[in-house]
Amino acid sequence: MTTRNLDALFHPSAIALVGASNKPGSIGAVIAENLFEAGFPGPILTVNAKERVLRSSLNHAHVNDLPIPVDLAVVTAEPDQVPQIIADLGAKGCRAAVVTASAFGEGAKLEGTEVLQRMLDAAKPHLLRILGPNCIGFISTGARINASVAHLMPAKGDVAFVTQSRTMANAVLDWASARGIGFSHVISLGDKGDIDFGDLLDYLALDNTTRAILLYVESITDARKFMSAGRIAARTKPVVVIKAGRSAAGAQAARSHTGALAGADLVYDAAFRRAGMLRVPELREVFEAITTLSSGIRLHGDRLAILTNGGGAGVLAVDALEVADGRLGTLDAATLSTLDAALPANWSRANPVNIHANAPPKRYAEALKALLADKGSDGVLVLNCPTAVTDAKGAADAVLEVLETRPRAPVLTCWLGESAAGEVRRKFAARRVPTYETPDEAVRAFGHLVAYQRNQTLLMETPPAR
Amino acid sequence: MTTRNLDALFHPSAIALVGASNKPGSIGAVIAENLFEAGFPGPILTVNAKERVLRSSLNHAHVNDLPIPVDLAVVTAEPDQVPQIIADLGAKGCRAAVVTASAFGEGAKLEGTEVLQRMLDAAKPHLLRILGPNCIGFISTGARINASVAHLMPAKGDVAFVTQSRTMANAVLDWASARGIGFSHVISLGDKGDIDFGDLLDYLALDNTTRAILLYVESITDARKFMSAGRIAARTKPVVVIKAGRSAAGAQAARSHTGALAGADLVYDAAFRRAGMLRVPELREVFEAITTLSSGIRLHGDRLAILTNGGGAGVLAVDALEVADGRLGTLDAATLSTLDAALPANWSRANPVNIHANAPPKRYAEALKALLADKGSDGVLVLNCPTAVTDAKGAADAVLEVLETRPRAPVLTCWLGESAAGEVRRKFAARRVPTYETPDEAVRAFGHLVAYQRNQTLLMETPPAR
Amino acid sequence: APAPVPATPNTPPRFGLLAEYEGKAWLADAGIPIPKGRLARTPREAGEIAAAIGYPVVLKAQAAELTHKSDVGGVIVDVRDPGDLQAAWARMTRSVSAARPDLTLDGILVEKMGARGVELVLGARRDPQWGPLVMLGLGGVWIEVLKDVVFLPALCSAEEVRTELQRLKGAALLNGARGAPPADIEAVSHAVVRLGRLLAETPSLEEIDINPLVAYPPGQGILALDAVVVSS
Amino acid sequence: APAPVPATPNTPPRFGLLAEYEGKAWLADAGIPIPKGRLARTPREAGEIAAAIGYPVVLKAQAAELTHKSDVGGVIVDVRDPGDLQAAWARMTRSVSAARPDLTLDGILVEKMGARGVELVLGARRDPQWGPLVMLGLGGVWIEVLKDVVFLPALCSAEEVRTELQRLKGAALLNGARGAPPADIEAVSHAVVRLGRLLAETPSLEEIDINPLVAYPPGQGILALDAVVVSS
Ligand SMILES: CC(C)(COP(=O)(O)OP(=O)(O)OC[C@H]1O[C@@H](n2cnc3c(N)ncnc32)[C@H](O)[C@@H]1OP(=O)(O)O)[C@@H](O)C(=O)NCCC(=O)NCCS
Ligand SMILES: CC(C)(COP(=O)(O)OP(=O)(O)OC[C@H]1O[C@@H](n2cnc3c(N)ncnc32)[C@H](O)[C@@H]1OP(=O)(O)O)[C@@H](O)C(=O)NCCC(=O)NCCS
Ligand SMILES: [Ca+2]
Ligand SMILES: [Ca+2]
Repeated sequence: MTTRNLDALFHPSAIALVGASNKPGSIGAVIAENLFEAGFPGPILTVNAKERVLRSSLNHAHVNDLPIPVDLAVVTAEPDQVPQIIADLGAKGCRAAVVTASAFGEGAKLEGTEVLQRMLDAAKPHLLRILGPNCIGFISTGARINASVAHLMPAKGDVAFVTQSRTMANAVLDWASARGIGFSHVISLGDKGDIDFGDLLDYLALDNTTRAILLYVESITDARKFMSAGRIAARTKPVVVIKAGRSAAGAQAARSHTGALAGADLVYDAAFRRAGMLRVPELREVFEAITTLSSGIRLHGDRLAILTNGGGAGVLAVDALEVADGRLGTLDAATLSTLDAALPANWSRANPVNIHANAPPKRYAEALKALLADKGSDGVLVLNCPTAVTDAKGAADAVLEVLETRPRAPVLTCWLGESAAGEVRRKFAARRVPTYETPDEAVRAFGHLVAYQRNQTLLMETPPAR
Repeated sequence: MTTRNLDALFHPSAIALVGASNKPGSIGAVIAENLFEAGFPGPILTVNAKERVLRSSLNHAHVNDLPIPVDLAVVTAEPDQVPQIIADLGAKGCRAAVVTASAFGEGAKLEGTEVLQRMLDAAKPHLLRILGPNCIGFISTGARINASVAHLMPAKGDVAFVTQSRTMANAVLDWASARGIGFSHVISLGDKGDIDFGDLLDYLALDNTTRAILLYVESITDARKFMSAGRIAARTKPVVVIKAGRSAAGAQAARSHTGALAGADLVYDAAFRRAGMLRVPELREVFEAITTLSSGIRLHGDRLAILTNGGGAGVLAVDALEVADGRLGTLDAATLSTLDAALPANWSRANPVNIHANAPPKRYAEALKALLADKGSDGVLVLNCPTAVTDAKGAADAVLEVLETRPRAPVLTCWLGESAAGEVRRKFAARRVPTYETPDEAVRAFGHLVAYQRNQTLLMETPPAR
Repeated sequence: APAPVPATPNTPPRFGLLAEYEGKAWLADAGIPIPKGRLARTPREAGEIAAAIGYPVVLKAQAAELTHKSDVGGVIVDVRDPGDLQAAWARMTRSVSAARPDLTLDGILVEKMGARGVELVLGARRDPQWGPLVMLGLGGVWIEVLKDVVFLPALCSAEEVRTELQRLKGAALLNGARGAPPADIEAVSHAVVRLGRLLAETPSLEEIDINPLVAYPPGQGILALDAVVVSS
Repeated sequence: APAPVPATPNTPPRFGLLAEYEGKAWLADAGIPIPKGRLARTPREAGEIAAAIGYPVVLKAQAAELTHKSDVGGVIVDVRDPGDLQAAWARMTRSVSAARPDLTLDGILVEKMGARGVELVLGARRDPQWGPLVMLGLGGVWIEVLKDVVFLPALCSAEEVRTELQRLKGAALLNGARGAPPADIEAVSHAVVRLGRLLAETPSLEEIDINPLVAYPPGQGILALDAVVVSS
């Protein structure tokens, strides 16, 4: 059914919470709080047979009692009650429902069960779309919707995060929140009974509040739809995917190599690549990818200039570049003479550009400007090591000032350490300047940007594959 | 000269700072502050021709004026003045000198220079050992010595960190400090004119305040000494090494494959491995290694039990275990029945053990105790994902309570997220419980412990190699 | 450009696992080159077949249940003349019946011995998630130890195959390394396309595994030296 | 246990780069097996040598400055009889002088053609940091594309070599993969030990590169098919 009625999910006019509760710590209470606190501008109606008042609003005993049409519902109820609720909601004009687990703790998966089929059957006549069941909810920051049991409301951003794992959803939100990184939407698929990766890729490809998509995948059910939607999405914006459960294929007795290997991770690998997605192998790189994607940077080449206040960090970055996509840029004559004027006589006169530990903030600014103008490079990595005489915050402010007038300039940053660096990272994140904790991670991010740009160029040149 | 007179560095009775200064921001002032603030119980005498009083102590104009024998000196002066200072110090009974750079910013390397040779010549008749020149100093937490320009004094710990990179020294200290991880010694080699990796490995192998050694290497000068000392050290305690400058070998025109490849990183790889050291490829893993090494855990096998409150994190850990040293343990009958009693009916009944998002702290404790007693595993990884109903701190406290009576139990932890998890990590670090930010990193650490134990077993069985 | 793909042959001769000679014949109909050869049921037939196709030949024991012929002495290569052939036949029948007394052979496949070339593995199967796929890799230790393979959807184009196979770690072997000539990548790519199409268009076909597929220098094509074909 | 290591031979015959036949002779003295062969300065000499060692033979152009013989037509394998030999000689001299008019050959090495085996690369050199080292790897694409090599100190033991070579990505080729026999790992290990000792004990020796070193099945030893020896 792809994107049919998904607008009811992303742009509802009113929301109903079925199974709202006053009981502290219950799912119904957590979702109620999230919904109301997020600031949704339309009416939020609560339904619960046992309550009269919920959060100072008049509660309704039954879906049938809802006084106005409600296009989006959040349902938290025992699985076997959900089909009827869906039917009642459909009759009330509801076109999308987020079906969460009924209680915390991991209930049995509903994939392939009879009760799930009944939910879908109840929804079908109304073309009602179901997100879940067993999901942790749906968050859309622009629309101010937090229909979830997440423990945090993310900041507004332009990365969409679609996840098949509930627990990892929380971990990612938590991490991003601490760094001030936001999302456009956070969508938990749960057991993927109806809305799946393919549907959302279709929708998000055209969603102009989303500039990049991150997928957390455990399984793909409708591979054809996934590939088709994924390919289209990946042509318009970066799609990054982490696939969990490499080993889940299991020890399958096979008559041949093809049998043994085909169920394996390599096939997912090939599929993601064909779709033009970037696959990352571990959670750390998910964090890096979110950082990179939030910046909206697009490169036009693969040459990196490195600016550092310490030789050691520069060496690590050059090492990392050897194995990443991308290469070291060469400084052109104009840059060399500008830097000769701006830096003390003993500077490296080569890339990496070492401005030394005691460089005042101004020197960062001058060097960065020169490197951004240099025709021998397509991007700049700025490294900062903490020392007794380094003004880490001042240096960061100088960099930010240069970038003030250069939105989305191809600059990545890595402020090593934690004491001053922690605050600096938050500042960079708030201004959408990509920042990383180690030189390797920053260089890897540069490599991802290079690969993305290369891939996009290829896609433009070749006719669409099947 | 190996360990001759190194006791003057690690256990001096008095320290002289030559080139001390009142000028704020100068190296002489920073070192003076560090020395005095660290709490060294013996006398600290300052030498500076231009000052009368330094930090409320009577200053001396010249080394020759020092009223008592001083076995350790810290020297910060222009390179061409250092040889004479060394000679004067030697005449005064000094047996070790830490020779820092004379100013911040990176002065020229002194390796192979004439002035360096003069320093060594001045030192030789007195068998005076030189750390540096151009180093950032020497820190020994047990002896309360901070003879460095580091911007932080690390906590007391039992990992010794020997570094050839000055800027990375600061980055590591900063990172460790934020996590409450300490060191026994932090030793900056600078240009390695005298004291080198081999000498320190010799010394640290027998230093009972050091339980693990971390090396940050850019080059090895005396390979034979390094291998010989390294091999001995690695037999007594874990030695982890990061080698920067993989690409520094350069494009060497070679007549044959042997020529082209032998200068390369692979040879370092082979050497480190022969010496029984663990080589890590990037800074992130240096951080992981410090964490792991600080715990003092030793394994007796390679089977891992995973305890998690969320399925997704468990899957990531199992994926990571596929490519790490080590394998998944199987739960024995006793454990299964203990967990059947302690956990809700729908638990996984297999490894990973999923106790679900809403598990109260008590359940962590019971499950952890059961897994520690399980004969089918040699170590336990405890994962925690943040959710609206997870008491992350309570769970951590429960784990710590179990470990209270089990010092150095083979338990690794990974609390995902940042909001509560940040504080939890600091708590774990303070209690020497190894803790990591992602499941992959925790599993990789387990793999390192497995590899170390395996290597030690092999070393015990085979006669010493050359 | 290679000859057009032959019209899809009939569904495979029978259900289950086909014996090598059956599977090969069927693949040959589908446009996958195989060595000249025929099933011999008696030593004399074997001699006649060998005389017709030319020595040296290879003998291979044939039975659907016999998937690992080499392990039971069921493969003898480089049979050079009629006397050798009779001796080899006797050796093989004795060896196979000693190792597998339960087994009745359909016969012994007498096949022209192929020259050496680059050994590949080519397979096709239906993945429950991804649908019909083809798999291509370098043979021997490359696939067995290094797992050096690439996957494509069964309905891929020759161009896509050519691009993807360059991603093999051992791609240098296909491109001609160190004086050795390159392999006939054109022919390999078309074989991949044909096999994929065959799987996609034959619903009763479950899985095909060609190991080894030998590739010769450009213009000299490829040969499927073995085939495992599974129908449901 | 193999024969004891011969006493260290004299220092290499001369400084600089040795021609292949000189380097090989010297290595043979040091206990590294080489194919039977001798330098021929005339076509007639070549015929005599070939008759003595037995066909088929391999011809290889010899000059210290000629490091890439194959690139100039300076290697002709599988020379089967005297007529073939004369024709091959003529071809080679023409080809080499066309490609390298500057060069005067010492002669042409006439060598017994070795059987196929597992191709390795064995080298020894002095690393400025690590001192004398030996390097061992699988030949061809393994070393060239995958950089699949291991390093050991020149004064290593056969046991250490055996352990270390199992770390090669392509170790399966040495252990016998898929019906192929294993390689004579004993002989390989002892060759590594000998080469390392040779480098360590000959201060004027700078570098040795044996590519390929062919290993045969257990008990059948190894052969150094080429050698580059550099002295200072
Ligand atoms: C070695 C093994 C693959 C042989 O397979 P098989 O199906 O019994 O025999 P094949 O038909 O493939 O042929 C055996 C040999 O004869 C060769 N051969 C077959 N027909 C030939 C012909 N017409 N001309 C020349 N050579 C021919 C094959 O190339 C193969 O040679 P190789 O072993 O050097 O590669 C099998 O015994 C085995 O599987 N061994 C263990 C390795 C393993 O587990 N592999 C995983 C398989 S899923
Ligand atoms: C291909 C190349 C290595 C040939 O080297 P060479 O020194 O000229 O020639 P060799 O003495 O090694 O012998 C050439 C061939 O004859 C074979 N040969 C030599 N003596 C033999 C003998 N007695 N019996 C059987 N075969 C023999 C070798 O095995 C080799 O065969 P191969 O190419 O199939 O492996 C060389 O031309 C080259 O370097 N090409 C580019 C590849 C490259 O750059 N490699 C890096 C080198 S540092
Ligand atoms: Ca086969
Ligand atoms: Ca050669």
